[in-house]
Amino acid sequence: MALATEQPTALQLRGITKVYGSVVACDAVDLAVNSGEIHGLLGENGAGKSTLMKVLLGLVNRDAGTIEYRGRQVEINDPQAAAAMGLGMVHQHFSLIEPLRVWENVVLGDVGKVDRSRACAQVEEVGRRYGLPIDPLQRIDQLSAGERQRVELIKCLRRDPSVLILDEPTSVLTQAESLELFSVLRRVVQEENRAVILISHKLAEITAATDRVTVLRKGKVAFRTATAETTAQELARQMVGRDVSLRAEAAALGVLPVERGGRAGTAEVESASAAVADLPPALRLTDLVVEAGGVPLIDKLSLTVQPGEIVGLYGVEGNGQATLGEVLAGLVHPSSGTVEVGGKVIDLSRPKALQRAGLGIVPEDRHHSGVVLDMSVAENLVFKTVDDVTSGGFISKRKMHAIAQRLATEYNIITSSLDAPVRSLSGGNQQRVVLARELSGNPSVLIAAQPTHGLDVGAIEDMYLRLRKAASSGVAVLLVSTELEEVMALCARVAVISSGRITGVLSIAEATAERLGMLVGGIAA
Amino acid sequence: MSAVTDVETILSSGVRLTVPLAFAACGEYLAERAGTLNISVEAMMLGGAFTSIAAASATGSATIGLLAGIAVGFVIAVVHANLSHRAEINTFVVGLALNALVLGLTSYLIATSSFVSHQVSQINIPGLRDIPMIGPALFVERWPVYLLIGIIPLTWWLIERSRWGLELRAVGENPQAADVTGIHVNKRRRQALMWCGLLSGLGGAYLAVGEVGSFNQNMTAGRGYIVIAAVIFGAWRLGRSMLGCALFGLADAMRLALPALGVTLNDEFLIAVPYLLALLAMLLFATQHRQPRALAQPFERGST
Amino acid sequence: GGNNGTNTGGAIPTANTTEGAGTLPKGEPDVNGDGKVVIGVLSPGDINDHGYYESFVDEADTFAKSKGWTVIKRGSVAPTDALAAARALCQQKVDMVALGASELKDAIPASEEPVCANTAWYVPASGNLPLTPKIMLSSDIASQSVFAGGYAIALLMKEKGVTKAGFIAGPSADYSQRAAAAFKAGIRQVIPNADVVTTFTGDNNDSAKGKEAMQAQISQGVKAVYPYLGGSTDAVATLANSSGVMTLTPGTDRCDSTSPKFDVSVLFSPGDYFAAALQDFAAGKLRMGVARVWKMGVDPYPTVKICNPTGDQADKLKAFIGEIGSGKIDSEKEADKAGS
Amino acid sequence: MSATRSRGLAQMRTGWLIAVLSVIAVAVVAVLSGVLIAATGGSPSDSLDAVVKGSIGSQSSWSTTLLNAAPLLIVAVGSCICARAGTFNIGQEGQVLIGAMAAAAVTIKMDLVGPAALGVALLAAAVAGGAWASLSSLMLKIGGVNIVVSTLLMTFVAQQLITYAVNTSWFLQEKKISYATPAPESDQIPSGARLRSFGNYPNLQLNVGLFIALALAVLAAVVMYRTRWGFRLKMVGLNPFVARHAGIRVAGLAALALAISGAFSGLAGAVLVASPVGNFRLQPGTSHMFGWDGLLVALVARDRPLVAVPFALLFGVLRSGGNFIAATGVPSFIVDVVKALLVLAFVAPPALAKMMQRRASASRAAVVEQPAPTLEGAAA
Ligand SMILES: Nc1ncnc2c1ncn2[C@@H]1O[C@H](COP(=O)(O)OP(=O)(O)OP(=O)(O)O)[C@@H](O)[C@H]1O
Ligand SMILES: Nc1ncnc2c1ncn2[C@@H]1O[C@H](COP(=O)(O)OP(=O)(O)OP(=O)(O)O)[C@@H](O)[C@H]1O
Ligand SMILES: [Mg+2]
Ligand SMILES: [Mg+2]
Repeated sequence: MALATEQPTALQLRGITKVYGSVVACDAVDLAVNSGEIHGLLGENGAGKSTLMKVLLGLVNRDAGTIEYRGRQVEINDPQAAAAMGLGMVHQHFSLIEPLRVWENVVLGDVGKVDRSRACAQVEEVGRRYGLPIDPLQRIDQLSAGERQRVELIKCLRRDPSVLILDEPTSVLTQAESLELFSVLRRVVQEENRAVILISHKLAEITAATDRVTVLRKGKVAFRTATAETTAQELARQMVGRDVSLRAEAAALGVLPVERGGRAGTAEVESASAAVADLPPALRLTDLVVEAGGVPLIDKLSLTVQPGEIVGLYGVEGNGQATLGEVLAGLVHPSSGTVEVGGKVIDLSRPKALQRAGLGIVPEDRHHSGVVLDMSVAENLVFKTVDDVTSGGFISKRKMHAIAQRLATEYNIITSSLDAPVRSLSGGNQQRVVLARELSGNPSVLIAAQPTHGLDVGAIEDMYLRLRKAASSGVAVLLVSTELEEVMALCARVAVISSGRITGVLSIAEATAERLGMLVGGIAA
Repeated sequence: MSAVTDVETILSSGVRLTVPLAFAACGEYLAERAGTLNISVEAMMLGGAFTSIAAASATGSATIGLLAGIAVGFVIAVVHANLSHRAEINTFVVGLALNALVLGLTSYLIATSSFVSHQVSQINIPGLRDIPMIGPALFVERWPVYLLIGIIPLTWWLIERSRWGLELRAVGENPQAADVTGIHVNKRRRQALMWCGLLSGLGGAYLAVGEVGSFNQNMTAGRGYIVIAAVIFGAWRLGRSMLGCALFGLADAMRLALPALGVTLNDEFLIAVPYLLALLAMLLFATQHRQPRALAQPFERGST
Repeated sequence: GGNNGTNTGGAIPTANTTEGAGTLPKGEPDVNGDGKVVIGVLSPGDINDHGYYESFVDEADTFAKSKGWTVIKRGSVAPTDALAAARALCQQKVDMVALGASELKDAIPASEEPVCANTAWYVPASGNLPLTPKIMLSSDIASQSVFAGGYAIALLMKEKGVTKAGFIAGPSADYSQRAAAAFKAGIRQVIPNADVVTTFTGDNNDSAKGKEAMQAQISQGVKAVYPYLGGSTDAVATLANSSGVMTLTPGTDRCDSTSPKFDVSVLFSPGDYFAAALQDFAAGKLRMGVARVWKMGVDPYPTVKICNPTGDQADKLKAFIGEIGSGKIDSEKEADKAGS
Repeated sequence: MSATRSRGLAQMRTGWLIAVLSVIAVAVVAVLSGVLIAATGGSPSDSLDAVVKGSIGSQSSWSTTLLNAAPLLIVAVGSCICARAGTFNIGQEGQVLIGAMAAAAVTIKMDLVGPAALGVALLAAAVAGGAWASLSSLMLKIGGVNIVVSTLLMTFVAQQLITYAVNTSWFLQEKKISYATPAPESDQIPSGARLRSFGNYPNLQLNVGLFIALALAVLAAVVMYRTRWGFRLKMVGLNPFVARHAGIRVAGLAALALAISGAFSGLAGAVLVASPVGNFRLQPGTSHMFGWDGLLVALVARDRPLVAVPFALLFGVLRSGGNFIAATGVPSFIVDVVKALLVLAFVAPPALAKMMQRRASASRAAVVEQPAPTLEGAAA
């Protein structure tokens, strides 16, 4: 894009290097960001994107390299220095303090006197300017995810940053909210001549919203270009360092237009599901109701999954998926309704009843509920089947290692040692640990909640392969996902959830983006 | 005796028993809002009490004693803060060790040296002191008592209105978020703890050089723990915490005055009352408490 | 802490002499025959309390110095530690183990152990303590001194025309309740309608609470107080002084003290009893397996002293003490009456 | 100069660095204590001599040391188990008292004789201590009361309960002999209900309590490191959410761990009243810091039951050595000072090592960056 190159360089990073122990997170990274452009930063998990930004914000001490801001070399030792210089960042996690009010969060990190009325006025003013309305006196814990994102943006924009950094800002947003965000960003660069760094995994977003892209791979800059001069496929290839061939995976990355997604389901999957259609369902949920404080989180939810079938549960985050996940993990008891596995009604009041009946779960938040970061790879691989390595109450280290070794080989888990803590593995390998463990119990039903969330292309590809393989071996897979393309690529049928209800179940052949969109919006189609 | 005098007696005694608790509770409140459940407040008070008498004895000035007591509370806090919010050693380990250390050290020093009694002077506020019931309680006191008039609003202002206090609350609620916002989490926690040290030192010093005029072994006799109970009783609100101190102080005053009025109650039960009340308050008003979410959770960069 | 030691009441003994009975440790005073005389003293309370416990230790110190002996002293020994502490003394080759109070009675079994084979044992108070062959028990009848103390202060109260007195103790336990009853009984010997207020602070060393108890009594019109306390005695007495309330000392003669001042000294000083035992010990006459009971009006201690007597006060007190000594007045019975 | 040296240190292997720092820290404690003793007119060398003589200098000293170490170890092992489940119990002092009270009540009030009495007493103490600790779990469940807070506050409640018990004649106060005034303590427990000792003071006296403590330490280590239950405990401690997903009843297991810790403390209380170190009776001071110190032992041992053994011994050494130090004219409070300083000296080095290594990597970066401008300047 011609415009971008004419603009002055706002920020220039040269030779930034950061080493964590033996991991070179950033290896002599050069990055130039111009005013008036949205600069996409792309890379697999662990490519070093977040580390680079943390160095830039003074949250991490770099080992080498220089930072130039408007042509002048600068030292940034803490986020306040960064802020004072005009760098603002919207973090994906942990950046709002819930019991505090909007205005208090917004002024946090400033210096000087605290002036409430001025802060409130500013919040309203910034909100008006960018179309981000919010009540400054609300407490954060009363806000929705989208509103919180608004507060984050206001907090940054209020400080009039010349460089605005957003780390995966859309992962909690609805499609409409994402579009709204991008239009704000566009205004910010075009009308106010700021620079924006947008970190994302979604190729579609990067291609649609950015002016230039830098791709990081294993801590090094692999590729940089003007967005207009590249394609999503090319970016994906640069990111992983090889061709991404499977159509399904390309679809998941947002490379394929949604309209064509309806026919993206592979013949393999369709035939598999056809073969098992007349068997009794492996999982049947009937009229499940979960309430919290009188508000139904799940409302008369019914759903079946046949053996060997992958059923997608599609919907915008926060419509009851998490609650359903908790019900199926045995953590929450429905106030009415039944869960049947293999034709038998499960007594949910008995602990581990679901697990015994043959239900495996890949939970949504890996670190939170998938792995124990400080336990070893071997321990994480066996903890669900720990009974198999136990005799007389004692755990056999030998048996544990044998099982773990088999799984690690089978699932291609890359680790320095089976005794290394899971913390030391990359995200994709951690997810493989979870999947291996869940499938090692030979479940008849597998619930996979956002199984590719935060994974890079290579890992996603691998995950899809394994889910398919599981299905073809007769496991009933319920794929909970917020990514339309993912659902379309993998599933034979899609159930749409909205406000805790199933608003419709479509076979993949009938599913079009329009129909699904209406169902997601809660309108039966 | 008239009922008025009885009330006056109990009230003024209650005030005197409350004041050392209130000073320290302001400090403990600050520390807890920043996320530190500080159990070394007992050490800070006892250290402050001992030093105030030692320094007053050496210099002949009770006021210097008071200042020295504050300083020692501060020093203990600096040690605690650096060990637990810089070197990241479990705060309870540090707290327990400091409590044992200060009790041992003051007992040791009092056994190897001798000190002269000293007491700060009393201020009577003419006119006001003649108000029946509350007059003698509130307007005939040793001068440091009147510091509370400044310290309680100051504590409130620091927490609720100052930037420092806003950051302190942020650090106590969500240290990870505070960190990325550019707040030096452990620095703020250290600072809050240091305030706690200053105020607890003052509480202890007031007890020795203000209230009693001398020091004896283990003089604070567990007041630090009562202070913790008061802050919990107060559900992490300053006003209610102060109310807790007053309640515990008054309960003690009643316990000590009632026999003189011809009533006897079970001593053991009455001594246990503050702890029971704190626990009961947590149980009964479970939904209302505003416990800082990161209370007693250490912060380490990059741990999440 | 607390001075429940010698005040634990006492079984009224049949004899008050040590002559003839018991056994005499070999080689006394160098019982262990190592050529040195070492006295080991254990005190349950603070040995710097300017009072009860300090007097015990000081007495031993002074006497030992005059004889060229060594004293090992240890204060604030927890009752739980008593046995270990006594054994430690024996291992350190002391010739005599002296306990500061009967709170440490659990140390006594050590006297039968081989490690303590060559030591003499001095144990004050006979309260709930059985006499064993290897120890010398020294006791008084706790109620006598407090009873006479009450009598003495009542003489002063009568002179001033006041009728209300106070008694402040630490923990509310049987021994302190008993003392309160005896004190009341003593006062009522002079002023039959006297009012005696008793407060327990819960802690002998919590000076602030002691003072508040005193303050409450003062505002209730108390004009004489017995601070039956440990570490907080002085704080209470100082406040009493400043309000013109008369005070008694707990255990030692502090009539010479100016800050705080005392009006009556109640002397049941463990140091005085101990000094007498040390005298015997030095002379090689201290026998084990006997109880020495110090009786008011018979022995020099316990006794009560009015610091500045006027008129016939001193004579009246002397006569009263005499009557206690002769058994004409029984402090125990009077205390029983007052207590119920 | 010193910066270079500290950087040099920081480059050592972590294990060595911790070892070196520990040695330095203990040396600092020794110097500090020595200075304190000397400054107050005592003799540091005599004091050290006395501590050694009183703790390990003879068979009898060893007896006292081991008698003290046993309850400390029991409390510590319980604390380790609890901490493993991620629950921080700080109310051991109170739980020890409650256990001691239960043991005293059972043996004194019930007409049991012989081993039965002892068995029932130990059991009762464990149950009582566990139940007392479980009140905190209950408060957590009902009112979300922080475990640290509730266990701490319950300690003071327990102290008053014990005081009440030993001051109340129908409860546990000692029986009155003729005219005497009973003291605020219980009678001694019957000799049949006491823990046996092998050997007699002043020869080496080994009380059964010690064997119980050692057996529990080994048992706890085996259970924690080798069994499925221990595995689950560790999971609950490290990530309760994953544990819940894996079907473990997290709250139940954590509560059980706390109850076990309370039961161990209670048992330690029973060992106190049933062994010579506690005078065979209940007194308000029976716990005598055994709870607090036992917790410190666990903390210094970083929650590993077998590592707690030497540290319990060390604390026992300080306790028994303290009895001898008075002979040198130095108040025995010095031992409390040393004990507290030693705790800090043992917990600080790992943290300091981590800090130093962090600093060193930061300053390495600074060193790397430093020359850059100079070079540019030279070029320009
Ligand atoms: N605090 C840390 N300690 C050790 N290693 C770290 C730390 N933070 C990051 N790393 C490692 O540095 C590398 C780069 O991580 P970084 O978080 O920058 O990746 P990223 O590109 O942001 O990945 P993602 O897409 O998952 O956010 C990874 O291998 C990671 O494991
Ligand atoms: N102990 C304190 N009590 C009250 N206010 C304080 C205290 N410490 C700092 N403040 C106030 O907080 C604000 C920032 O404090 P300070 O200068 O310590 O932080 P800083 O050095 O800028 O922080 P950092 O460098 O860690 O980000 C100032 O307004 C200061 O007055
Ligand atoms: Mg990242
Ligand atoms: Mg000799």
